[in-house]
Amino acid sequence: MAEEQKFETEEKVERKQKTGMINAKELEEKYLRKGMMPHIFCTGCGIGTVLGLTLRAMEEIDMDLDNTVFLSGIGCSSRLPGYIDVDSLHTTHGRALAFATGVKITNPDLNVVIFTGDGDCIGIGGNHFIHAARRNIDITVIAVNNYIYGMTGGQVAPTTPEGDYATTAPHGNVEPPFDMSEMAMSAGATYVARWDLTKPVQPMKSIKEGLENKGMSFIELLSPCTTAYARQNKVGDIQEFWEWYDDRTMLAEEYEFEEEFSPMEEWEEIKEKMKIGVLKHEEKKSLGERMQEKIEEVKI
Amino acid sequence: MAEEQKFETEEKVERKQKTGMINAKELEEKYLRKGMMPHIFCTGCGIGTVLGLTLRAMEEIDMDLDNTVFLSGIGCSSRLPGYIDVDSLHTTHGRALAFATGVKITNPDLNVVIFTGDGDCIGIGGNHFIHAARRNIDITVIAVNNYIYGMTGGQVAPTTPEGDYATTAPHGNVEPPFDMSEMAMSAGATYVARWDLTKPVQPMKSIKEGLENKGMSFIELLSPCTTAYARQNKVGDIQEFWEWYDDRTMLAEEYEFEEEFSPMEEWEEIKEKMKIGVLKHEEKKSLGERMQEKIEEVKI
Amino acid sequence: MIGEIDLDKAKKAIGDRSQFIHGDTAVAYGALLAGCRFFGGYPITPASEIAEKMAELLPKIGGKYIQMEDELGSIASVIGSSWAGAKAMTATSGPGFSLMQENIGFAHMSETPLVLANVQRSGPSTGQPTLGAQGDVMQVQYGSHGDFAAIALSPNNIQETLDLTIKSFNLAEKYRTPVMLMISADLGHMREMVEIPDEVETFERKEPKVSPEEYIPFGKGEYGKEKVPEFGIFGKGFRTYVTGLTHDEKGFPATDDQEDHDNLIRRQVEKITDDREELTDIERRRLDDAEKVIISYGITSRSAMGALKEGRNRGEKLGYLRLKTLWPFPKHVIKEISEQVDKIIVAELNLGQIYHKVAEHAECEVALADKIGGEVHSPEEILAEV
Amino acid sequence: MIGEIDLDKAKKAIGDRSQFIHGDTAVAYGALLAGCRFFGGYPITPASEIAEKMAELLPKIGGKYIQMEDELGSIASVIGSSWAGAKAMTATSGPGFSLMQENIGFAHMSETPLVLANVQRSGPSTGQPTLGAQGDVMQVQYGSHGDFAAIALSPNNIQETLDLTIKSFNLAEKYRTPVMLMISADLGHMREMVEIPDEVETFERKEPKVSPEEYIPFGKGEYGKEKVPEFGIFGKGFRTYVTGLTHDEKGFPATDDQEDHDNLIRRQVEKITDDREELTDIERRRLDDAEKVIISYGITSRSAMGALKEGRNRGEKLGYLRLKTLWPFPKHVIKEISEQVDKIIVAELNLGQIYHKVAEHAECEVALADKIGGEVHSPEEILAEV
Amino acid sequence: MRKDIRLCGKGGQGIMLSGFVLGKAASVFHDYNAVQMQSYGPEARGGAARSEVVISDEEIGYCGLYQADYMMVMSQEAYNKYNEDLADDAVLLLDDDLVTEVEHDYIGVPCTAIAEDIGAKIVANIVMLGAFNEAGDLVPHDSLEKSVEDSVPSKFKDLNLKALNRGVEKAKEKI
Amino acid sequence: MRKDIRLCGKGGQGIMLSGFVLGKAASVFHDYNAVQMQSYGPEARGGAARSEVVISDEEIGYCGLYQADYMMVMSQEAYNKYNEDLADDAVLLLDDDLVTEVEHDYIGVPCTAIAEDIGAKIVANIVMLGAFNEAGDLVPHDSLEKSVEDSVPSKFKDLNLKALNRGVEKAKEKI
Amino acid sequence: MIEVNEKYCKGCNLCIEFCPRDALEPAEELNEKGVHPPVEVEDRCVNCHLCELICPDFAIIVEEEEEV
Amino acid sequence: MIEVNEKYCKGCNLCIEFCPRDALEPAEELNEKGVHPPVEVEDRCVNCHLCELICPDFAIIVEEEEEV
Ligand SMILES: Cc1ncc(C[n+]2csc(CCOP(=O)(O)OP(=O)(O)O)c2C)c(N)n1
Ligand SMILES: Cc1ncc(C[n+]2csc(CCOP(=O)(O)OP(=O)(O)O)c2C)c(N)n1
Ligand code: SF4
Ligand code: SF4
Ligand code: SF4
Ligand code: SF4
Ligand code: SF4
Ligand code: SF4
Ligand SMILES: [Mg+2]
Ligand SMILES: [Mg+2]
Repeated sequence: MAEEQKFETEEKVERKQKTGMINAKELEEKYLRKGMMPHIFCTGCGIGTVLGLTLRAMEEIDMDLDNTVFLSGIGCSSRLPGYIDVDSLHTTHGRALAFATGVKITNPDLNVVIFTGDGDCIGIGGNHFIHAARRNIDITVIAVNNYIYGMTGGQVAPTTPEGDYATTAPHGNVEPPFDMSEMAMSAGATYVARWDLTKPVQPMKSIKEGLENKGMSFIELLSPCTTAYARQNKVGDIQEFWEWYDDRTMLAEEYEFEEEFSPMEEWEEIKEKMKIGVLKHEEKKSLGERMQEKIEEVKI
Repeated sequence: MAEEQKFETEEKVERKQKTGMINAKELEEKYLRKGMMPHIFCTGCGIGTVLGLTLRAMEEIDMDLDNTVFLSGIGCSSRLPGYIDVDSLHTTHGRALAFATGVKITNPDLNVVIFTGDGDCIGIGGNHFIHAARRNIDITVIAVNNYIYGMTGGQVAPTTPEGDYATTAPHGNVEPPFDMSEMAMSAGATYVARWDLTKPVQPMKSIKEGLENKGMSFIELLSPCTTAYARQNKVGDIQEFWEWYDDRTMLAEEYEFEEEFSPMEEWEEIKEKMKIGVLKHEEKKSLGERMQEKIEEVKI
Repeated sequence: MIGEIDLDKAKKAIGDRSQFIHGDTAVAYGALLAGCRFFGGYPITPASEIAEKMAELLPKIGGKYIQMEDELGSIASVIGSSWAGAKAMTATSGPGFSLMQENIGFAHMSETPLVLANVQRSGPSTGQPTLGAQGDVMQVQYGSHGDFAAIALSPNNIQETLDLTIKSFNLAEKYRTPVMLMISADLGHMREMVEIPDEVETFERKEPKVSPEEYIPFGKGEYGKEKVPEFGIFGKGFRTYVTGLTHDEKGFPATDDQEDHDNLIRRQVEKITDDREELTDIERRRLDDAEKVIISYGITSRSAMGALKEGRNRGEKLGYLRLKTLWPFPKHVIKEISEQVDKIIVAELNLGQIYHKVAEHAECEVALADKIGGEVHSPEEILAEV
Repeated sequence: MIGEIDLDKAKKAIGDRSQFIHGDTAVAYGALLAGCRFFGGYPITPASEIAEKMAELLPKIGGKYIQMEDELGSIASVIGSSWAGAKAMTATSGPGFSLMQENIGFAHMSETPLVLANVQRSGPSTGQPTLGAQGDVMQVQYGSHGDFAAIALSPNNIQETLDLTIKSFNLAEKYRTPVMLMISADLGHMREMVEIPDEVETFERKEPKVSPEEYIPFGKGEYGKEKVPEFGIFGKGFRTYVTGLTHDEKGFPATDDQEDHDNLIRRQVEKITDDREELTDIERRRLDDAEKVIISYGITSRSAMGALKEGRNRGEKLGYLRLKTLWPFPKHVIKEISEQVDKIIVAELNLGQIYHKVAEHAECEVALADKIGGEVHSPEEILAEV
Repeated sequence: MRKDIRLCGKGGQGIMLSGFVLGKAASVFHDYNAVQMQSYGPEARGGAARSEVVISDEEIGYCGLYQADYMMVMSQEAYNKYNEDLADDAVLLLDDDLVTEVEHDYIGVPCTAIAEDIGAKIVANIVMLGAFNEAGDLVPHDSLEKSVEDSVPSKFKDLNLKALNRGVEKAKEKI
Repeated sequence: MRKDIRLCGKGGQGIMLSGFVLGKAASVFHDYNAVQMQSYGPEARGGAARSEVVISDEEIGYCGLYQADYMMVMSQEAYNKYNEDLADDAVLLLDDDLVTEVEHDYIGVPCTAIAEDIGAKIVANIVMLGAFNEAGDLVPHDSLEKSVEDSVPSKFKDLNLKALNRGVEKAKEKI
Repeated sequence: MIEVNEKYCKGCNLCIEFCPRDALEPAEELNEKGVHPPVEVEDRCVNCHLCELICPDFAIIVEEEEEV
Repeated sequence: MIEVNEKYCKGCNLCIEFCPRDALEPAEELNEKGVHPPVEVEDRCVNCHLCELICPDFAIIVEEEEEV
């Protein structure tokens, strides 16, 4: 994916062909519920961008809206299903994946997509998250990682970097953070990708690949919380957020290169960065397939 | 650890010196509550062995019993703290690690040890488990993995191998299992070891190392459930259990060797085995240390 | 998903027409016959056998069984399944029931039909896992935060356990609401003969007959009961937004609006309490000339039957009244009976729960024959309070 | 862990003697003054500010704050902390309170002192997160499975919020039990001036004075209250076995024994209900000549004060009775007052909860002024039911 | 007519199965009503096991035992634990090889020995049940037979029927 | 004496702070009782913000507003949303640069302009508060001054006091 | 050609910062939300669509006509 | 010398199976639990303690005296 970092002319054209097919207004008309815009997200919040990218990915694979269910838990990011004009289940905090399991198993024909936040997904929802991944249930999870509890006003999240500030970490966070994508991979998800939004095309592509993957797909999107996180951590404007991502992330390929070749001291610093890119893509039977096989075997 | 697989004479002597120091009767007198033996575990159940090994490890490091708290959730294995004559908290199903967090943070001088089962630890308790590991809180978790829900009569566990039988998987389990030690490592535990009980000295040593580690130690012990698991999976006697472990486990070092050198087809089979051994041992500040530093920084 | 052929399949999976089975199995059979095709559970004594039976039989008839990672997840999966179109259920006992409370509230708020069988054990906390109790009957109505109206049924024999399980599914669909089937471990593990019914009357979910644009998922019902909206299951183009937030009739968040909230919650409560009389299922014995009446439910009513017989033998003018419907609480019946008798004795396996409801509505003296610790009342223990 | 010096530290951390603060802050201040040195929480509107204040101040005085992974974990950490020797608390709102129910039952069963502040929001389910309600007051007593006796307090202004927080800690220690402080979002986010008290009367945990062998952790108390056993905190050699299973006096499982269970649970309930009168805290106004009385609690009582004034102005012989103690329910007071007046009007921010308790014990007519949807009653709305 | 019946012994002896077979015989294969209750604690592994059956031609209200009118016992521990509320004139059957200290009148049936004799210790419970039913006149014999047939795997049918009938014979000898 | 006061504007204008300062002035720095309530929904981000203060020399019972006797408004949207229960003779102050469509009698204070004039738009709320207090005679001026001093970071003290007094002056001009 | 929906724009400036061609700049006037939405700088846009992709508020549309 | 606590032994035979020297065998008689606890086969034990370590029931003790 590294080649997509630069804006070469050919790519621009390609991108145009891909993304230009439907513009923001058409997107809104086709995919969003009437009368819900402008949305509730703060100025510059990445959640709106995540919504746009998701809809474009859906457009690319021509997803059947009448056969699609979006779910979420509670949080800013979890408000997203309310905007999309499909069946949607805005559940309780942390439990969306368990609800989704019931939806998908019951009707395997439904496309099931979950929006979740870092706290929702791996804070309170950690257990459902790892079990859904273990089962490799055929759903797509789009996790908006803003490193904070946004909706409730900026409390520390299990993803908040050590030393960062939050309303419940007013003297600086003393806990080491989770790497959500890493957890998804260990637990058994078959498609895992992480991107920050400074590269909008790649996440869109990953969402598309995730939707297409027959199994649990996990797409972690690092997204600026311009209110709760930024205010407390002196990230003044969007430029500073970009620097933030630059400082703390590295393309997976580069990372692995550095791991092998960089000198020890340099590596110690690099080590702490988060890998971005498509981190895992594997073929494996989904829970639904395994269940269906069993039913065929025992049915009367 | 591979060298300890054979019973060489010198080792026997060493072992005798280590383990012969206190015999089963003395163990009982020194460590167990009065009048609780014989314990409730079924004939041949490994949980009793786990108890013996734990007490011997405690003896080796001369643990202060008045300053030690054992905790557990619910399950056969979770009944263990009831036998040991120390302060103990037999909590609710899956929550022991969260209770332990409160105990340890409040009084960092206490040694805190948790007994848990596979279901208790990573079934219902998965979220507390990964978060305790992330925080690297200075506690020792001894997880008795018998691949089944023993206490409730043999329902499928998140560790039950695919295809195995359980009362709630009467047609064979369709879900892929968790590797608990793998999850502990990903989540951040600093000492992780897995053993089956056919090798009693190594787990004892790992428990000791776990108790000594200043951070989250996770020791997974594969333990035969001679009732609920064996009955349903046609494991007739203890010999068959040994074969079972032989089939499904491999020493970590061997595994890694095979990974590198065995031909593809062979590897595909080996791959599915569980690595046993000390899987991780790392130095990292514990939650308690980080909290204390912060307190020193801000206290008035 | 359910039809005549399907019922045949269920009967085939169940097997013999007359069986000597325990309450847990009867719940599973009842569920299959009612059309339940999804079970999401987590093992717990003494309810595990329901899950085990469902795990065995559901796949045989194409239904889905899943053991979730915990009870929070199992009730969640059931709600998800219900919206995806299945009649769905879970079963648990005290500790699991407590864990489910948040999502039970969500089921009320989202008006999701489902059945939850609570095979009660002796609490509080882990308590006495294998022993019976009736200690969760108030929790049904007050276990989750905020206001809602519960429906709960309580059978006292195994045939009735099967029958009331079917009824639970029917009420869940009719009222678009979670229904609780409350039995105690004693009944869950007690065996009696049941006859598997040949014909089963089921209530099928009312789906909207209007266009998605006109469909009101959380307001007035059009084709069924007025306060019960139709249920637009997922995948049929209704594009319903289901949320646990306060919402307007269309389902959209209205978290700042006093009126929307009031309308929503009152309708949800009233759709059930308006039908209190219709929902009330009561067994009466020897009330004609009774001066005192024993009120009981579930397994305890079997002891009350003993007490009735014994008391009458001794010349006491005793009557017997059994609540098959615990919630909505049949207050009108209590009021009425309390005007006829001098004294009511409430017998239950707890320290007094339904007793408080009876005391609230009775006009006569009310005594309590309570018992805890895992044993059912002997008839004598009830008579002691008469 | 607590003493004079420590109180000084707490006061220093708190700062100014007179402050214009909201209810959440008052809870945090009260806790620090009462000696609370552990807070295990999980954020939730409108209770998060309690956690935030504790996260800020606790480390400054050597206390411990931790944000757990969820509410199941936060109440668990608090119970663990209490056994490890700290006065400990958590704070939450409806959804979190529902999630905590299983472990609250464990706290009752293990007789663990702790304080839980529930800043109630408009439910059920996610409801209206930022708006106030009093919809969880029955859940306090019936939210967990099985039988237990709750203590719950409800202040109606900010100074009292601080004071009753201190009292909550004292009662928790005195009765070895969880104590619930029930406020609504309105009070949690409302500001008034409070005076930080100079001296604070605290109740210190009764530790056993006998040898570990003689110590009875779950039976008769020796030095304090008879039904409240001493508390042998961890690390002091008592080697207590604490379990949620039914246990004998020594703490050992007795899961098959009817008598042990009966003894245990009845003692646990009676240690609180025996002291009902002592625990009852009531505010009375203008009852001398009252013909009708408004009963209310918490924020609603502020509206009731308005109604009282207005009603009296209009010549109604109105009285006012406010429950600061919700549980154990002050039934004796209700009975007594109901014999003096013709009518009781219960005003609360729900569809009728404490109303049912009042109706159970009152001998006169009882009316309900209910309200839901996030706004407090206007005095007029209460007067409408008079 | 109401018969309050207790079957007890130790875990693993098939006490639950006996109760189940008896209850089924009465209700499914005859026109009595029957209730079977069983008790087990988390601690009951390998300890005393108990199953109680109430049979009646009327509706069965109270489903505990008023007192045990009929009791069959297969271990000493069970006898000691459960003889408390035995009726004075109760029909008490026990394996007198296993239960040796007894304070009540009883009919001894060496069911374990008989079972071993017919080749399978495991059917001792069925031997006992046959004798018990005969001695207590609990349900018609052929209902019991049908219930046994219906309750055991088909390949063990004959063995169990044999066991049942050996029990019946033994009882006839004794009474 | 009881004064029911509403302050409103849009999120970010410092409406909450104004309410806080006023309530504190009344209760901490003067001997009145004061209650401040604020409302915000999850949807309130950037929308209309409202803070209500009740001041009284007696005990304050009902802590909602009977009607708004005093109201200060800093945005048109807030005016539209919250003018409903305005008392007929209410003291209404508003920034007449921002609120242009008004149906009630009011006192216009161009607080934003004044704030910009003294160099910081952000203190517009304090300008307004000064004027409001003066016009409404809510609390003694020096209590308000103390409260402002106590509530803002010390380096902004002078700026805020200046703002407050400019507001007072403006009000004096107008009334 | 860049079309901006002023009603939606919250003024985050992401589009402006993101444009690889500096083809956008803040408008002089405030919109009704009180922010400065972007306006196009003539003859710089190459229709790469990045601004449209990144805009969190569905407020920007890149129209292709001119390219044809 | 091997000492067996017959009251505790549940007859799992782990000790017997585990002994690297085949120094244990099931007793002829049943204990009160109805199982055959292990008995020592003379002159084979090398005091490796494995049986003691593995016994789940604290029922076996290896006494060292004889070695001295
Ligand atoms: C059971 C429960 N606990 C707590 C809350 C309060 N709550 C709502 S959203 C949230 C955190 C959201 O954080 P995250 O998932 O990271 O989403 P974000 O708002 O950052 O997008 C919390 C704690 C709740 N609604 N329910
Ligand atoms: C909330 C709750 N749910 C379910 C149970 C029932 N339960 C008790 S133990 C157990 C499983 C135990 O399995 P595991 O942790 O593997 O322990 P084992 O018995 O196998 O040692 C379950 C489901 C419970 N006690 N509490
Ligand atoms: S609070 Fe943060 S995450 Fe939530 S909408 Fe605002 S910027 Fe986005
Ligand atoms: S059921 Fe299994 S795990 Fe439990 S004691 Fe018996 S053998 Fe051990
Ligand atoms: S990115 Fe969108 S919302 Fe942000 S300034 Fe540009 S047009 Fe406005
Ligand atoms: S389309 Fe590309 S070049 Fe044109 S304004 Fe947008 S970002 Fe700039
Ligand atoms: S000590 Fe070693 S050699 Fe001796 S009996 Fe035990 S296992 Fe065998
Ligand atoms: S290992 Fe222990 S319990 Fe098992 S047979 Fe040997 S002595 Fe007995
Ligand atoms: Mg977040
Ligand atoms: Mg297990």
